[in-house]
Amino acid sequence: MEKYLYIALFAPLVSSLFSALFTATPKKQFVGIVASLLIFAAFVSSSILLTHIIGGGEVVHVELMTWMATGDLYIPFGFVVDQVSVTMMMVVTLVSTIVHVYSIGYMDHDKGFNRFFAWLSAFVFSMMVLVMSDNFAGLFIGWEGVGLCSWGLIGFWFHKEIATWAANEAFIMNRIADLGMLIGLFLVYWNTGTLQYEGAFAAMPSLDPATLTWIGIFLFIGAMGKSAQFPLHTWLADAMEGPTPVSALIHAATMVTAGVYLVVRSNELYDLIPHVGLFIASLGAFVAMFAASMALVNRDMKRIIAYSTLSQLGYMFVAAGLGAYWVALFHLMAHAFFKALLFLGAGNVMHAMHDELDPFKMGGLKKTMKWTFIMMTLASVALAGIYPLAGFFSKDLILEVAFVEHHYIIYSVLLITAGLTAFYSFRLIALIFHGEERYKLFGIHPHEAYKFMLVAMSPLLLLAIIAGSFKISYFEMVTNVLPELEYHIHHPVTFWIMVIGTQLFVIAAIAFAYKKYANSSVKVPDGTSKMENSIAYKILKNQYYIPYAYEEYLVKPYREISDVFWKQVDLKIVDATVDGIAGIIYSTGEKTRDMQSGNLSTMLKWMVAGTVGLLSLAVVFGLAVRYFDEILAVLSGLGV
Amino acid sequence: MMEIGLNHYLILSTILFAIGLVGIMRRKNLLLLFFATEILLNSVNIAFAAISHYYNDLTGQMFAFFVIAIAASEVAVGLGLLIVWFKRHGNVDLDTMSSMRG
Amino acid sequence: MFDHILSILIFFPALAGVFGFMIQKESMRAYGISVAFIEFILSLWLWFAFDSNVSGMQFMEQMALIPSFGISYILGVDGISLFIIILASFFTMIGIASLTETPNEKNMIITLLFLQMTMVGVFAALDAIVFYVFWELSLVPMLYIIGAWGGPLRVYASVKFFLYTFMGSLVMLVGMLFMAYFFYQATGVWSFALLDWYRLILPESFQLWLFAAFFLGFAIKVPMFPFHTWLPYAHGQAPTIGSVILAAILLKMGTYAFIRFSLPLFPDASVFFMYPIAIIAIIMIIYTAMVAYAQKDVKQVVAYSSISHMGVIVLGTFALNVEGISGSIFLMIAHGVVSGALFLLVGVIYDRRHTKMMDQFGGLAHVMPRYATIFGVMLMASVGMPLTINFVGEFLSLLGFYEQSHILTLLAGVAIVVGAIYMLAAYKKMFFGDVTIEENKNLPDVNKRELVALIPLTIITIWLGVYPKPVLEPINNSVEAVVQLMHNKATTEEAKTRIPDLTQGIEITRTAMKEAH
Amino acid sequence: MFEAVAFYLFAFLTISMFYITVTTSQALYALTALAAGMIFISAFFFILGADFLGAVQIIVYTGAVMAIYAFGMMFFDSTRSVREKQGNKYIISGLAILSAVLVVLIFAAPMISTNMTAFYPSIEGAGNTQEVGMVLFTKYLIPFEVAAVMLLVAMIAGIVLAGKKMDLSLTLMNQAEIDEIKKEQDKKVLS
Repeated sequence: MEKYLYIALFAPLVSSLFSALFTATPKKQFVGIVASLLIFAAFVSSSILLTHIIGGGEVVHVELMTWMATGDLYIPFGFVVDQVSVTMMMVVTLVSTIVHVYSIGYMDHDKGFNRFFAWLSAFVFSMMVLVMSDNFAGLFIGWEGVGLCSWGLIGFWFHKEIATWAANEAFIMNRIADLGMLIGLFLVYWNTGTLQYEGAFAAMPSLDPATLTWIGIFLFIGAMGKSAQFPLHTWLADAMEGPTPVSALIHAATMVTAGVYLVVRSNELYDLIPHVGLFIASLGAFVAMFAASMALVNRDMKRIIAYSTLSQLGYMFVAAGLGAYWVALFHLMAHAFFKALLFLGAGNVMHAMHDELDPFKMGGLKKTMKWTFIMMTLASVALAGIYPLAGFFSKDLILEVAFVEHHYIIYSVLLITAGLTAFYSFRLIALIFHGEERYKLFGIHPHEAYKFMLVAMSPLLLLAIIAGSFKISYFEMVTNVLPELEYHIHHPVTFWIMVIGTQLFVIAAIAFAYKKYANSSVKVPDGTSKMENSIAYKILKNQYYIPYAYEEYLVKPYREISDVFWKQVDLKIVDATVDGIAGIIYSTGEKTRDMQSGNLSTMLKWMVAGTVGLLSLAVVFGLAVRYFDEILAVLSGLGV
Repeated sequence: MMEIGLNHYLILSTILFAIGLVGIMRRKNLLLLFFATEILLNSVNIAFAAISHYYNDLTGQMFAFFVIAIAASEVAVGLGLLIVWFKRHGNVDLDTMSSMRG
Repeated sequence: MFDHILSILIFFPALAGVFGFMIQKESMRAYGISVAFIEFILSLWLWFAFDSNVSGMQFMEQMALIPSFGISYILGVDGISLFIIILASFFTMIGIASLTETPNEKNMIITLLFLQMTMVGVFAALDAIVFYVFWELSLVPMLYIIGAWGGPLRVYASVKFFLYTFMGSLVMLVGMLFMAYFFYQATGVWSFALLDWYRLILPESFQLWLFAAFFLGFAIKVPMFPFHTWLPYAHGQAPTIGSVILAAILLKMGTYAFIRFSLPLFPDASVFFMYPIAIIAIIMIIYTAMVAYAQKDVKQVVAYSSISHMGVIVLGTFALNVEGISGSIFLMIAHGVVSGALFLLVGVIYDRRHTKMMDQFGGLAHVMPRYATIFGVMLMASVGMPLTINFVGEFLSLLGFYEQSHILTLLAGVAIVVGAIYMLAAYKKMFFGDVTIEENKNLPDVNKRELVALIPLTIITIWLGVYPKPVLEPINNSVEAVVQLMHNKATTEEAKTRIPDLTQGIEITRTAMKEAH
Repeated sequence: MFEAVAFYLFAFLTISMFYITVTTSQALYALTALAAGMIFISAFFFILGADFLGAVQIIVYTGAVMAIYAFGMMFFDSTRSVREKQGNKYIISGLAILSAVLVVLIFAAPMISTNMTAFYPSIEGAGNTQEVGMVLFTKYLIPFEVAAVMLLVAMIAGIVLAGKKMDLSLTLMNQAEIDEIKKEQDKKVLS
């Protein structure tokens, strides 16, 4: 089994290095194919490992070599495949394989074709390290690695100012969170003496709750950055500047769920500190609604999907925070499938529309892009949580969890959000695929994507439909390592009322969206309509003015303070002090140079002055010596 | 007041020495500077002689004697140099002698 | 022959430098490269022959110079100094190999060889006076390099560099003399030998004063805030090779000396001054990182980033435990490699465009993809990306200091954020966007000579990031000895608890730490 | 009584003469005042019973030194008034007085406080000149001889120095000739 572990882990690395060899050369089709094949190999290995684990096999645990060892610190490159990590491996390798294949078509005309695959595979490798590591340090390697690849891929079109800006923003914001994570690691190390999951979690129950709380908080800060939770969420929407496959892979399916993975992985820790868990759940519920509200009015196709991702991450954190780790993981998996599908569909639309992102400028695309239309609609249905698609099983479960745990506020927030989700998802679908063909005004001739891209997407479609049926077997597998909590609403009537009520609510939201946006009267908004001028609309449109506030109250002051530090403090105070001291010495020399002017009479005068000085010294010393005892007596009298 | 003691002589010597120093410091003409040095030497001579007298010791007088000898040779050599300088530069102004500029 | 390997390592380049005067101008480069190469091979041999299980000094050499004052010529290396010596010979080699067309190339190479002698001498010396002599001598070649081959402000920069560091080291010399005097008073024998001094336990009040005297000399060299202002000028004016060696090796003298002198000689004072120094280090980290962000000259960005990283090194050193000190030594090497590489990279673009202003670039990734890639790797190493060399050092340093103070480490950890900010901003300005300036459109990518220098550095950056063990292990052994020595010598109660006792295992210190909270 | 009157009188005279010497702007006045001051100083020597020294003072100073000065001044344009230095008077006089006081203090203080015994006490019954002769030719014989040699050397030096190019007189030459000579000398100096 270890062989498959190594293949799963290193095939992406090989793929990345292979593609990197050709970065400086023009586009080569085989680079994409080889990369896809290698990632596929990783996928196959992961599947074998999955069957192994499902079959009740041993947890695969290898230690490759020592990484750092000094003092009492010992960090190996250790990898573990257990029920949790194998889930993630499956998600990661499956989605990446599909995205790799898809990208061969999507990046067809791009100059940086080879470079794209190098970065993409490197990302897969980092993600694999992240999920497979058996210790926090290895997790951190992957954590930073995906951050780096995310930077490289968001800023992939580096000639675009906005893309590079978004890349830097994502990287720096993640770094802020990583600092929290790092501190969390330090706390773990100094309190438990190890960074291995096994040892650390075993030692945790004996620690005092305050320390555990701090560990929990700092680790969660790390998770907040990667999973773009409030207030570190702004980078995710901006990250949509990257190529769409990247958005599908990194900013929907895998990297952003790393935070959830971390919380799930540390379930033993968070079980000990339920108050932190409650905080996580509350924040998750807040973000779910907060992000959904911003998605309502947005006019950028990819950003809408990004906000929906953010919202779904909120759901996952609710589940994880409330202790339903397996539910969180299950939703993570289901979400990865339908959200990646949604993004890839959006990529097809973008290609067809020549990178136009405003859904109001599209409309009626279902005729030309039939398959994309079907896929995106089904993905949206899954996202909305309609029976029997994947979203229903995972999302409904989270609602149940909140209900069963008696967190009714969280429950109602999530319920409303579910309605909002359905609304904005189908608003998007309606705007893109139904109604008038508004794109004709802009002279665009849409076309369906390559066949093989659609074929590549089909597994996702399948999974988005059927993933819910894995629920029972998945539960059995993953509860080997995660707390075994089944959530049942005891009264069957309550249960059915809830399920059916939710379904009806969601369907109503979909119907409303269709009614409003699928008719032929939808026009490209020109900023004059009443709704567009309402305050609520403006707030939502400007994302609650949070990016503006960050720019205005954090970035600008930082820039200005930096400038002040350099120009005022460093040059005018610190350096000027040094130069001032040097200047004093220099000018003293300059002034006293007169003594040496060669003018004899001046020199004579100085000679006399010097004689006077020396003579007075002689007198003073003579007196001091003579009256030494008296002086001593006086001084001691003064208390010296 | 009426009894003249060693202190009187020493005070006189001090005053003369001071006058000599003033001369040294304010004179620009090298010749007049030489005059001032003569005053210094003489003021010291007075002190020597007075101490010699009041302590009944001839050493002071001996020193004064040698001081005079040295003064004489100094004048001889100094004036010689002065004349050479004057021949070359046309003046004996101290300010023009700035070849020792540091 | 290899009984005197250290003497050979020190004096071979100098001797070769003297003979260099007789070499024809045209063949000077080949001569310089071969000398530096032999030196590098010798230093590698040193590593090969080094027994990493021994924590003490190896390859010791001893010869009395002035017996009446106990001044002897004593050399030796341990895990702490070994790698810096190798790094010094390595950088001299690739420095000469990648030397671009310079006027008076011959003199430059001879100067570099002399500089190498002083660098190796500093790190191998085990006698305070010999150490001091090499320490001061190292200023002279650097003064020449900046003053003779530097930019328009070179005289100001070189004089500032020289006087500033010289002043600090004079105070250090006074401290050394006092130390020897105390030794004489305690034992009745004069000795400047470091290993003798290690045995001396000073009362705390003496320690404080002596620590302060040594500190000034070292702090200016590091350079620690607020003594850092000579560095941007020196870097700004120095030619590429000067900056590379200055950043890679010369700055390390200060932090190395902290570990070699300050910690084992004055353990109580080290504990006493730990917080003030940590605060200075944090100011260095954050403040200089912000200043770096404000720079318009890419070389200044790298220069200020050096100061920022040196802050982490100082912090790790004053963690006073094995993790922190090992981390800081490793970070010295890491920072040497990375900042050296960054300065070389800046030199590459400077050779092509004769400007270092970032607004003159933009979009370079289009025209110089290989250059952008290598720069990117080094950039990521500089911001402490895991699996690069810097991360190991930074992680260990911060980890070590976390045991001493949580809040301060949190503040110091801001390094990884602010470091990313200025580096990414600089990278964006230089490489991203469209090529807007006409001269940049046809810039040649890195050539073979530059690759000779950059490729090995890139390999080291990643190799030691993935597998730091061969370097970390010898460091660890020697550091353990130093920490144990400090613990044994500590007289105050606080120092005894702050500095871990390795013979009793980690558990006891940990409980003691918990009680302290 | 007589001693006191004589002391104060000559003290006043000496001080005023020397004061004129250092303040006057006419070189001739200064020379004359200096010569007078020298003679008045010899009066102190007589009062103190150092007859020989007084005689030497008059002969050497007023006779020889002043004469040399007078001859020396012939070379210079002594009728011209001397330009004074523009210095701070208070600093100059303050410094002068201070240093004089200090010198005297340092040398006189031990003498006044401790009882000194004479190395060469005056010999009873012998006149001053004899006494001087006795000491000078016994204890101070070698210094005396050295002084003699020094005087000889100084004399020769004075002659050699002053005697160079005696055939030229700058006062009688016109400016062009002087410039010519200067140029030649500059050449020599430079080479």
